[in-house]
Amino acid sequence: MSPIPMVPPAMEPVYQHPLALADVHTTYCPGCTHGIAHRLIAEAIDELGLRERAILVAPVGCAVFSYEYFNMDGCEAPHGRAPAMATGIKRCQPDQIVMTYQGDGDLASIGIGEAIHAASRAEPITIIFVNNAIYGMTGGQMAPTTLAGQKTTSSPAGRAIPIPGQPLHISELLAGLPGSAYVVRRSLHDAANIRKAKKAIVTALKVQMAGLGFSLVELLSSCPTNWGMTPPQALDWIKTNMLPIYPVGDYKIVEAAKQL
Amino acid sequence: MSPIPMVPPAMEPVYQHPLALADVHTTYCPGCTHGIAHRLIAEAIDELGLRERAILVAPVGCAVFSYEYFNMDGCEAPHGRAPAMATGIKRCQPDQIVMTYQGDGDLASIGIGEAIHAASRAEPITIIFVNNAIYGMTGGQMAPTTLAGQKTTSSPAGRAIPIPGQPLHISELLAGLPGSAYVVRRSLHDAANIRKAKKAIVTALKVQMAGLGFSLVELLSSCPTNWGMTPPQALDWIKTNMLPIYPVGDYKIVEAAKQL
Amino acid sequence: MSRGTIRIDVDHCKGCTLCVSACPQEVIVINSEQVNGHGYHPAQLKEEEKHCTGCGICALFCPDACISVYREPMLHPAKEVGVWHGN
Amino acid sequence: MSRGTIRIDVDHCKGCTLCVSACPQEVIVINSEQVNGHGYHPAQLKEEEKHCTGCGICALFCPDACISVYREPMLHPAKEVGVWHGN
Amino acid sequence: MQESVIVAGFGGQGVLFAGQALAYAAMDTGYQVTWMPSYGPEMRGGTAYCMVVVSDQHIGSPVVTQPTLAILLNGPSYSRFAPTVAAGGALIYNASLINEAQTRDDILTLDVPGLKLAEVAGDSRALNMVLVGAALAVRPFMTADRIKHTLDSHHLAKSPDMLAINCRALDMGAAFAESFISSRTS
Amino acid sequence: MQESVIVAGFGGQGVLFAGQALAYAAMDTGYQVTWMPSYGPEMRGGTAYCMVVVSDQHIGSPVVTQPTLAILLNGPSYSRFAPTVAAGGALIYNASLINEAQTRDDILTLDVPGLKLAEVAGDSRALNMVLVGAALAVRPFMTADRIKHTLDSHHLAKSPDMLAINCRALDMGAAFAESFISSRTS
Amino acid sequence: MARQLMKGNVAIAEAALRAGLEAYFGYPITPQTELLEYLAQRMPELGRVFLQAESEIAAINMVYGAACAGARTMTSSSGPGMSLMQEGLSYIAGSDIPAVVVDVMRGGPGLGNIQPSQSDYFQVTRSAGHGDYHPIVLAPGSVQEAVDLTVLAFDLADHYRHLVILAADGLIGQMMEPCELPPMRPLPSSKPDYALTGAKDRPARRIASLYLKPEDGEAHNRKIQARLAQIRESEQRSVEHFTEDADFLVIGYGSAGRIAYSAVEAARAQGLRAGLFRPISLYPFPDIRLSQLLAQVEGCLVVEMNAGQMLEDVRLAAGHDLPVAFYGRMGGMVPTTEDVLSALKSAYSEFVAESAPVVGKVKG
Amino acid sequence: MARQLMKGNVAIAEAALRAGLEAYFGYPITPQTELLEYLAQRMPELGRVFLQAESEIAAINMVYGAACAGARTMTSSSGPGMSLMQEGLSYIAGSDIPAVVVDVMRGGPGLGNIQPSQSDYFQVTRSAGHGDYHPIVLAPGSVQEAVDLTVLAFDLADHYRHLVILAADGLIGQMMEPCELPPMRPLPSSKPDYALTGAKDRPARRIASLYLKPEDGEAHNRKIQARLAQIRESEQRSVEHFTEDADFLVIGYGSAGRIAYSAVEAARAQGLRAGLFRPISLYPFPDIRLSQLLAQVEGCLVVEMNAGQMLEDVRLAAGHDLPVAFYGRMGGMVPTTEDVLSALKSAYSEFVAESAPVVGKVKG
Ligand SMILES: Cc1ncc(C[n+]2csc(CCOP(=O)(O)OP(=O)(O)O)c2C)c(N)n1
Ligand SMILES: Cc1ncc(C[n+]2csc(CCOP(=O)(O)OP(=O)(O)O)c2C)c(N)n1
Ligand code: SF4
Ligand code: SF4
Ligand code: SF4
Ligand code: SF4
Ligand code: SF4
Ligand code: SF4
Ligand SMILES: [Mg+2]
Ligand SMILES: [Mg+2]
Repeated sequence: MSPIPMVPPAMEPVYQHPLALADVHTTYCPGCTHGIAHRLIAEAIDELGLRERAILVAPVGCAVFSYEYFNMDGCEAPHGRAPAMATGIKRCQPDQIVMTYQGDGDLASIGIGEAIHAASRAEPITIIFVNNAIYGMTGGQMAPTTLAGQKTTSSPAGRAIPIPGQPLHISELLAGLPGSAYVVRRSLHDAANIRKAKKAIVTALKVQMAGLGFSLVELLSSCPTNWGMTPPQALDWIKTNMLPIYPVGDYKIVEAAKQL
Repeated sequence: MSPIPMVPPAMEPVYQHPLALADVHTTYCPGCTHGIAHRLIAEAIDELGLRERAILVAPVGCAVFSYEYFNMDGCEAPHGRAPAMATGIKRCQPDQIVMTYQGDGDLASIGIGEAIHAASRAEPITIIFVNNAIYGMTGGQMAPTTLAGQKTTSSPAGRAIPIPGQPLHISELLAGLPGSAYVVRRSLHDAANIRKAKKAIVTALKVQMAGLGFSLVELLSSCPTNWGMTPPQALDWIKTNMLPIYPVGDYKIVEAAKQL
Repeated sequence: MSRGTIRIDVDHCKGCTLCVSACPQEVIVINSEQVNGHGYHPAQLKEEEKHCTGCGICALFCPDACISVYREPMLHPAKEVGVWHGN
Repeated sequence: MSRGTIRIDVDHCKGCTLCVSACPQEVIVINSEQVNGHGYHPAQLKEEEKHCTGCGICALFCPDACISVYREPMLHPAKEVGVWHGN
Repeated sequence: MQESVIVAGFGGQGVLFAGQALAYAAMDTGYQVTWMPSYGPEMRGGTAYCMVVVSDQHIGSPVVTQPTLAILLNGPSYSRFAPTVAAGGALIYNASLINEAQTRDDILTLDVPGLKLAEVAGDSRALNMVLVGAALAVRPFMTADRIKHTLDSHHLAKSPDMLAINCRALDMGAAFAESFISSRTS
Repeated sequence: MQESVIVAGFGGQGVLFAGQALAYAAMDTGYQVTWMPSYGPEMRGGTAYCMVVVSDQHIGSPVVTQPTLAILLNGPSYSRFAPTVAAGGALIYNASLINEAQTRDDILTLDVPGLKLAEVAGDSRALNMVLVGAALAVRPFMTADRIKHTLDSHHLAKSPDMLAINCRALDMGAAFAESFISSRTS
Repeated sequence: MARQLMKGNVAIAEAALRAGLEAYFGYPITPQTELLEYLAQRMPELGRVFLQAESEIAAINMVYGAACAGARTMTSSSGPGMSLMQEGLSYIAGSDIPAVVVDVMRGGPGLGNIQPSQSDYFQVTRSAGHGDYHPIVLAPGSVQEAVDLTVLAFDLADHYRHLVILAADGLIGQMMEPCELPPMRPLPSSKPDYALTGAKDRPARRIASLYLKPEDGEAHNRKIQARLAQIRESEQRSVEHFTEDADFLVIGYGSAGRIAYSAVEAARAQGLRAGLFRPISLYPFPDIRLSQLLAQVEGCLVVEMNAGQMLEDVRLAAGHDLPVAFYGRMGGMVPTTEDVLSALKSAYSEFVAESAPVVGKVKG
Repeated sequence: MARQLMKGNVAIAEAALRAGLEAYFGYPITPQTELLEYLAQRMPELGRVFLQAESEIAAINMVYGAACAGARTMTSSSGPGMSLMQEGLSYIAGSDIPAVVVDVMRGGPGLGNIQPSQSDYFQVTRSAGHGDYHPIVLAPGSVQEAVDLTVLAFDLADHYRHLVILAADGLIGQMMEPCELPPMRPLPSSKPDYALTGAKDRPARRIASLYLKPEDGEAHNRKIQARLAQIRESEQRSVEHFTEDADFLVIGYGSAGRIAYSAVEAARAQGLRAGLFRPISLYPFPDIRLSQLLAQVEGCLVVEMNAGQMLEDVRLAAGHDLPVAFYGRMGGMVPTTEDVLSALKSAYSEFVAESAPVVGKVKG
């Protein structure tokens, strides 16, 4: 831990760096909400006491190093294949908590097959799906989740509809599969939504702990760098542009999960 | 053409071998409804006068040779990749009619990603999806569409639910995507359903001709060989076992397609 | 009921019996005496019965498209099945 | 309203301003004089103002988890944000 | 000693099984042996076959292109394999399904009324064993008794009944072949 | 003649552009030239840099490990690249952001009050050109005029205004460096 | 244990089980499907993990995950499926963890056919994905060898924490031959020290193949290359026959090697002093022993079921001076003993000075 | 046309356009992404087909489809993406249709990193998927060469109806250099005779790689091998410098080759009679000319940005007698001129009899 100044003796800590979060400098751009997503995951892991049972599968994407960013076991999948890798881990260690962390390029584009099949198999893993409507890592190309008209480096004139098609709605798609137990969309653009996002992550992990099946939390996330905005502007953009297309909500909560 | 005995002069032909169907001996097992699906496609092509504009992308599966079975241009995709190949063809020749013919292993298992993305892109191609709840070609292994409890060579104790998961419902899944214009399920188990299947194929092709987007006709089909039944028993099995799980119906017909 | 008949391309027939079980007139049988070039016993119309109506159901089922259907001319030619490839 | 304060791990702070714009009391600023080891101007609490309520909103937003929040003891400790990692 | 055998017929005729019976028996006899099936889509609706090589020496390829012994159960396999039998080899075929005129005089040809004999033995499915019995009478690299013993000891027959029927079928095939041979040599 | 240049700083400081201006000018001059950026996730939030090799001969690797000229715009790039400057080379840095004590005496070091000069030139964004101007004064393998001409002829500046500002910035940097040199040599 | 008549695919599956296979993931493809089908039955019986993946890509990544979890794990495939696994193979190799992959080769390129072939020698020995590495590759020439090498594959994989490919072909996979199985090993009671099992009472562990800085990437590659150097030194394996007095060498692996054996036997019977060298490890290629043998003979013949791939390794071992002939069949064609014998005889008479046939003595 | 300062990736994209690229399908991956991004802008402007695929697998199969439709088509990628394309590449090769693939190589194995590397030499030259074939592989050593070879790639692809891979690396892809672009070619007015365009007024056409019978599979493979033999005969390409009087040869391609040039230049300046051989075609490897040169020198040094892959081709050409030294950097490390020079000098002094430096004359 880097030295943190002394606490005024008269006060009690109400929030500190989560234990499950490694104390390292991340490669994320300033204000990128990948960082918020990480923090929420770590808080959830701490809260549920899962740090010593958890195994994270990192994606290829800006979160490629995320296996370094948590104080827990981790590994890294080829682009899009995290759900398959997580399946291999979970089947061999059914008592451990296996999570993937995936971007929208990773999960919705190249890895949609693995995601669908993991959900369809009711694979008891938890996916944190970070939807920032763009390929962050490679410099801002179009993702399947890119909005209509959105300019990216590979859709310089703005994403045309129907070619190359409407944005892909992952939560809606996976919620439709009988194997999914908990599929919700949350957003990281304001305090209330961040709190709800955290809660959803906790619930998703509980769903896995209870062996109810596949769980996924989609997080609307920012990419100030490739959107060409300041971090606060980027949060606004989520609210103004992404929320109407990707409404937050509970897309699938099986009965047993409601009790958790 | 192999010699066909003379027609009694007093009668008129009401049904003859479709022009678009090649006059060759197919590799299909006796009574396999892949053959019926082929015939219906050929009839539809003939009816719409598309033989000289059509390009078929064959799958890897029992229909691997289907590019030989039609009197039209054809090619063959790697296992599951027919929608990508069809996309390549269609984008280069938007005026031609591009179809894929795919089994359930091909489309629902290894190729689900390509199918979803083609649908999501509103790719104006037509997929004939032959669902026989099994991998025919390789000798009867479990497919994503295999029914709960169904014994296959790779689920010898019967397909267990939830592991490896519920059958995957392709029409329902693809109908949910905004890019799909026409997605219906039909069956090949009796006369009425065969007639409806043919009609659906005609409509799907019309949807493509009208440039309305992605179209798919799912056909419930038999595999007497790997189901271990006589061909008539296999038709019964479709009716008794598949229909309740895979109801025939119109899963998506966009407004413009209803006019066709 | 109009009279009809069918012709079976015995070379391509695989003896699958789908036409046999589908024919409402029950006028198709498998000829277990005959073996075609692919080793199958082909289907055959029990010609002598003359009960074929030319309804075309058999052709609708035939996976190998080896049945042609013929019918006595009518005022309103029926078109339930397939395209008309005559003349 | 209770009194609180925050501590910012300036080393890990990337100066993204999310805490600045989130703080309801508007008591966080970017210190454009200071540059940390990674080249960023870190955020800093305007200590002199003493208006921090310890509400934790800033920590909720911080993508780099570099804000610790402290509050005067209360009867019912609020737990809106995160886990309690004290003692 | 090397015997290269092809057993071929329709999928349901038990040709793979007949080949395996030969292979097991050869192993039990102490021979080197390989059994190689046709596999993949080729089987579908067409001809299934297997190739068995039995030798007292190392076996190179298990693929048989010129069988010294062909046991053919249906027409398509006859058309395909009859011309490939090695000169001096033997061709045993199921006359119940195959009625072709044999023209080669460099091989021994034996048409066995397989179905009829199998039915007499007790089950038409024992057709394969009738032909194996006949084949071993003509090419006696193993005895029919060895096959019987093998079927028993490796539990290859589905039931004691089927075992008995198979044994009878082997004998009937052998008897048929022997009468043919004696008729020929006499 | 071979000059191996590194230009480094934050993403927004125009370091890639500064390198390209050098490269275009070198091409126009008739030199061989390569320009190589840092690329990929390394850029993210960290240091962006590019490497320019200018030579009158074939250029082997465009990767510069020991720059003869380093133009460094921020602290992290200073920590990273200052120690790599080749002996006898020059290190030009932006004193507005970097305040480290320079310890090497085998290279020429010049701390330029980049931001201040750029603001004087008309736009803080012209910081990069201030440093380029200073650098070329110290390592005169090309003239600042050539850069100006290049910015113009290849339409590298966004507007006539920016062009003018950039030209002024180049001059201010050069003037600053020259006064430094003369102060040193005198 | 008594000899059993077993199909190669099934024998490999059963041998893997007995060697301690804990988790199998696979996707059907001819001619290896029986392997998957057999394990579909047996693994659940033993309470072990069997899962039919949705594709070969998923299968290899499930294997990757299982290997990260410290399990003895395996997949199997053939040509097109192996191609799809290339990325995953490279990641596994880049992560320094053990895994076993069975490749039952068939005719290519493209969909090709399902007949036996060795056309993927280059793919398995040279690249197996992008990046600088080689898997260990073992090539069985009989069902018995397939059994033995399967066990060895797991042991080598664990010992070196390296990827091992069992490179069989449709012939080995499909044929039945008598074989003896190894005893059933008990499963290990503890996990290896790299396994991701949850960071309980120990620091967190990470498995990845990412080395963003080229210096780190190079250091990691050096580690891999050092391991490969040790493998080249310690794990060369081959079998030879009739080589003692041979003046001509036939070289073939796997099915081609077993067919070549019969040809060499026949050549000996005809008085030709031919010998057989059959590489068992394709990587490391057994060039130490081969070079010795090549120094002794006047020429050699490489036999493969492809257009000449191992041929390159032999030519590397042979240098410029020794004549190297090649006999290859492609696209699923299997050479007969006679084919190889006649290639042998013509090369022999061309290369061997004293090539007038002498009646020699056959010995094994 | 005036010289322009262009990034390799962009230059390749523009050159492809001008060579008549009708349809591009790709997926982002560093260090080739600018190629895709540039075409995202330019192709629609020209009314041509640009589509970002959902994966490299989809991209290569879209290319496969476009090639079947008779279009000049291309994709581009790097290590992990190339691995994913292996199956599609093999299908394209098995179907005898033309396509161009640009591989901008980076450090491996696994995710590795995005720095320049040549670690996929084996993958592109030896396997490129399963089955018996080789793509034509061209390796540019500068942005200008990247432009020129892109045009050549399309021409060779069309001429031979064969797959062509332009094997660049991160250095070529990312660097800007002055270059001259070719003129814009008009697009062909008619489709090639294999193109699937609808069976109008002609018999139906079929494109596939399936040859179920091994005899057919072999016949098809023989056709491919015959084509490859012709390619080996006609399409060997290389560049050489200072070779006339060289007694020592440095051999390197692409970026390593350009760096080696500077080292050889420096060695000459120091009086060493070193020469440079830079293969342009990696397949066919230019062994005809190389063998001649190797016969003339006393030793050679292979320089690669990998663990020694082309090294095998050189050793094949060199035989046993000529000493072959190797200098390689891995995992994304780029050698400096000094690195190569010192490797050169130590090999030179070891191998070349008369190695006391004589002051020689530098010439290009
Ligand atoms: C097989 C493969 N293809 C492409 C890449 C290049 N790549 C790295 S990250 C990425 C996209 C990341 O986007 P996303 O998943 O949305 O994550 P983000 O960076 O936006 O968080 C791509 C295409 C790769 N590493 N591997
Ligand atoms: C990449 C790849 N994996 C596996 C195979 C083997 N294979 C051929 S067909 C098939 C499944 C076919 O099943 P389906 O698509 O349902 O078609 P069906 O035969 O039932 O009509 C498989 C797995 C292959 N050819 N290529
Ligand atoms: S590029 Fe975008 S998604 Fe990636 S770290 Fe930066 S801001 Fe976040
Ligand atoms: S295996 Fe099944 S699906 Fe395939 S042709 Fe035979 S019956 Fe039809
Ligand atoms: S046409 Fe109708 S009545 Fe005649 S044979 Fe066919 S099914 Fe029977
Ligand atoms: S349906 Fe067709 S193939 Fe089947 S028996 Fe009747 S005519 Fe023959
Ligand atoms: S705790 Fe609340 S009041 Fe205090 S600095 Fe943070 S956001 Fe502002
Ligand atoms: S939110 Fe965190 S990283 Fe951003 S400025 Fe505030 S303290 Fe720094
Ligand atoms: Mg993203
Ligand atoms: Mg199927």
